[in-house]
Amino acid sequence: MLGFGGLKLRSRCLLGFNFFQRHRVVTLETYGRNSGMLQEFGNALSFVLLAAILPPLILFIGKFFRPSFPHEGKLTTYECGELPEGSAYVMFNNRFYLVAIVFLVFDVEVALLFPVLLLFREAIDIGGNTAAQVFALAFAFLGVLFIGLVYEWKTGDIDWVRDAEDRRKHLETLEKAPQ
Amino acid sequence: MAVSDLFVAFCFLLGGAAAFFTAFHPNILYAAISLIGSLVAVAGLYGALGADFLAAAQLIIYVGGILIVILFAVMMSEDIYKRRFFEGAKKYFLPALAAAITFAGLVKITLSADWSGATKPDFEPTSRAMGWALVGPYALVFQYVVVVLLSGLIGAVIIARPALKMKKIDEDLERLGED
Amino acid sequence: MSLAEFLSGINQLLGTGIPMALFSILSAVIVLLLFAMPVGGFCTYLERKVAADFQERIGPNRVGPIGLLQFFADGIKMFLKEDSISKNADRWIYNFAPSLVMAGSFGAFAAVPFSAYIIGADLDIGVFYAMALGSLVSLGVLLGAWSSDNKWSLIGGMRGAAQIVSYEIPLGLSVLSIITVCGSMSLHQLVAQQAWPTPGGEGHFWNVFHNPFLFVNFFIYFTAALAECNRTPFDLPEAESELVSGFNTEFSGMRFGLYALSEFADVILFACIATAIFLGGWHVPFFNLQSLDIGLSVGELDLNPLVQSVLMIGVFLFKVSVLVFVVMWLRWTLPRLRVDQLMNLCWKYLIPISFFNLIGAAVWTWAFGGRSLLQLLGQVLGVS
Amino acid sequence: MAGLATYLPAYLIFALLLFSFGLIAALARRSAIGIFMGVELMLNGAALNFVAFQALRKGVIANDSWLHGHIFSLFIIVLAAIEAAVALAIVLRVFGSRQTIDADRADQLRG
Repeated sequence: MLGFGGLKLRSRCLLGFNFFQRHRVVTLETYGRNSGMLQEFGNALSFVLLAAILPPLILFIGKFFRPSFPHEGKLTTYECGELPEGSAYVMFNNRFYLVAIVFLVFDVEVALLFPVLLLFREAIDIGGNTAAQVFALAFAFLGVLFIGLVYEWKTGDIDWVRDAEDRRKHLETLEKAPQ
Repeated sequence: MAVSDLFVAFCFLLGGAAAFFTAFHPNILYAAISLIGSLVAVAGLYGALGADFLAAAQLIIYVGGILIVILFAVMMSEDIYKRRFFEGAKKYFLPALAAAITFAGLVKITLSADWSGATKPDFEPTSRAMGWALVGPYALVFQYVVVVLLSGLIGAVIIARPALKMKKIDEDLERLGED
Repeated sequence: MSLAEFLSGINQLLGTGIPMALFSILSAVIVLLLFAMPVGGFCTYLERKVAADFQERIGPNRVGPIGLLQFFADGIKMFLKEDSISKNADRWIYNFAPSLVMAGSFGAFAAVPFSAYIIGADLDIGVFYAMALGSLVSLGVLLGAWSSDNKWSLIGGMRGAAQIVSYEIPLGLSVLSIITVCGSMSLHQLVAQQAWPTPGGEGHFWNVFHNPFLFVNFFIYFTAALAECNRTPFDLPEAESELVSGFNTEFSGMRFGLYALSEFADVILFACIATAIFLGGWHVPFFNLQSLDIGLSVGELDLNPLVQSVLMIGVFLFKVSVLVFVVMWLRWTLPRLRVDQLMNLCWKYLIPISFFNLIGAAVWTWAFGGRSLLQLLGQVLGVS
Repeated sequence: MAGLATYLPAYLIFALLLFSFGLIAALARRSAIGIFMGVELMLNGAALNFVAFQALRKGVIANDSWLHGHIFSLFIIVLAAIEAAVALAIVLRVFGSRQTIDADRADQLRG
């Protein structure tokens, strides 16, 4: 059914007999045709929920053991000992926004390429020109976005702080300029 | 009461409450945080419906990409954060009324239809099938989306470029450039 | 086959009617609480020992025989320290952020294949699931830093988020090249295909040696994973010398302990995933562990799979510890990168190289029908 | 409650709920980012609709084996991401020139 990809391993139970195979089909029939995948989701979900519950749980249990002497000095934010002036919600380097924009587009590209490149190996086994089609589609997709990256590079947008060459030129002109 | 019914009900509650706060919470940052709740709830529903690739794609693109961008934008415009204002019931009245009417009407229509023929979701792995769909009937759309991605990327960067000028060095260069 | 199924096998054996859902939670508890957290804590002790060894000093040896209980003592100390939340911090988000970071780094342990029979959750989208949860970590870092109302933590948090976010792309591209070569996303199958190539068998040995493009991609994956966990030389977000302690400046007591623990869990997680997809999980050269047959059996249960599983877990954890040691080794040898070097490295070097490696890997698989370098050599020499 | 997970109208009503909250947020929010979040919610509601029909009504949509519903919602997610990138760029420019992204105050067309 999956050509090469479906490498079916004899999934024997660790203790060497196969009782639970039947057990699995009987109880979960009510929900989906073969809800083995749903069972795997359940496992993954229990991992995520357990990990999400842990910090508040630990912090809450700790509340009973932890000393709590709120003192004026302790509650102000740490600023190397001096009194913090102004709030921390202040503007900052706007290069971060460009990174966010370009990241978003390339992250979408990676996510879209996953299903297509997944088939590449199977397309080769199917033979004929399916492999050529999948290759052409996926790498046309990749190439077009690589043009985007080259455009960013050339216009110097992804340089974090004007690249070194610019700065050197800038410093030279500063020295030559009459004070 | 299969575990998945419990999970789906929990996702409905979490998603609904989070969407409510996104719409009505006076402080934009909390609205953004509650948007995370509704997005994760929708990703959970995709999992319960057997769309495993979509659940992961939603987490990667929405929660890992778009929300980072939204939080960057919210952090930039921090003046709104300090002004904790509720936009006034008057401002919310008309949109809430319009949304309530559409919601009630459409819910009545959905419930009036007969949903007897529904089937159980078959929990086959979907990423391979989506790959074949992207390569097969949706190949043109796949290439069209990459062109939209590229134009979006270049457009966003061109729009954002004036705002991303590094004030200090560029002014020096321009000032020195003239004389 | 997931750990929960294996445990439900025992339930079947004993005949108790415990529902399947409890076993998935039990498997989560086992992997998280008995593997990830203790090993994460123990690594903090190991790191200090390794660091001490590099600097020719002894390192912690007071608590326990040779300091082995040091991490336990650290844990208790942090648990009992006061957790003072500054008054204009944003309490709600301040408490919500660590659980996001923890869910991101510990949740992905479900996808790690410890042995052929033991895997947290045998998802068909294993690697993609791990990347999806990785993106939660960057959100948690950003929110934690933002809500603690401290200039240093805000700058550290922004840097951390920008760094984690932008290094996700080379990570994704190198995983893409693995998927192009192996044709499957589920970690169980990715590892199964890396067995030693026997004439009939499916294996094409470790993906690192599959073709030169994947070899280079392994190092790109490793560098991007280092940047994802904020480890030196990319530990800009918590650069002690500049930003006091970066985004966790305001965290004290157990809250800081949780962030440090989830950072270490990230290191172990990326070492596990790198071992699974690049270094052939539990496969050993020259021999296929699954065909080992000792014939040891108790009553009518043959313990063969159990012995194989223990060996596989041993091999897997050995490779993971080698990678974690390299991460610690880098910490005390490489200087820290500046922000612009960090971003230039990602956007101008790692992404273009992994682009071309992806194309190269696809052409290689197409040309040789997915056979690896080793298989080709075997055919040329007529050996395998 | 039993069988809720395979009861299609439940998903449709939840999608409608998301859509209407998104509509309220888009219409009533003053800040540009608030409007954008409302649009995100509406898109999520629509995407969930597609997936619910694809998964629970095999006969109607998926007469053949292609996963049309899932593909549609994947493209919705992708295009929402591009929209977010352009939206951030616009918000940056508006904030650059007017120091606020209050949609009401940024309505004059002068530069």
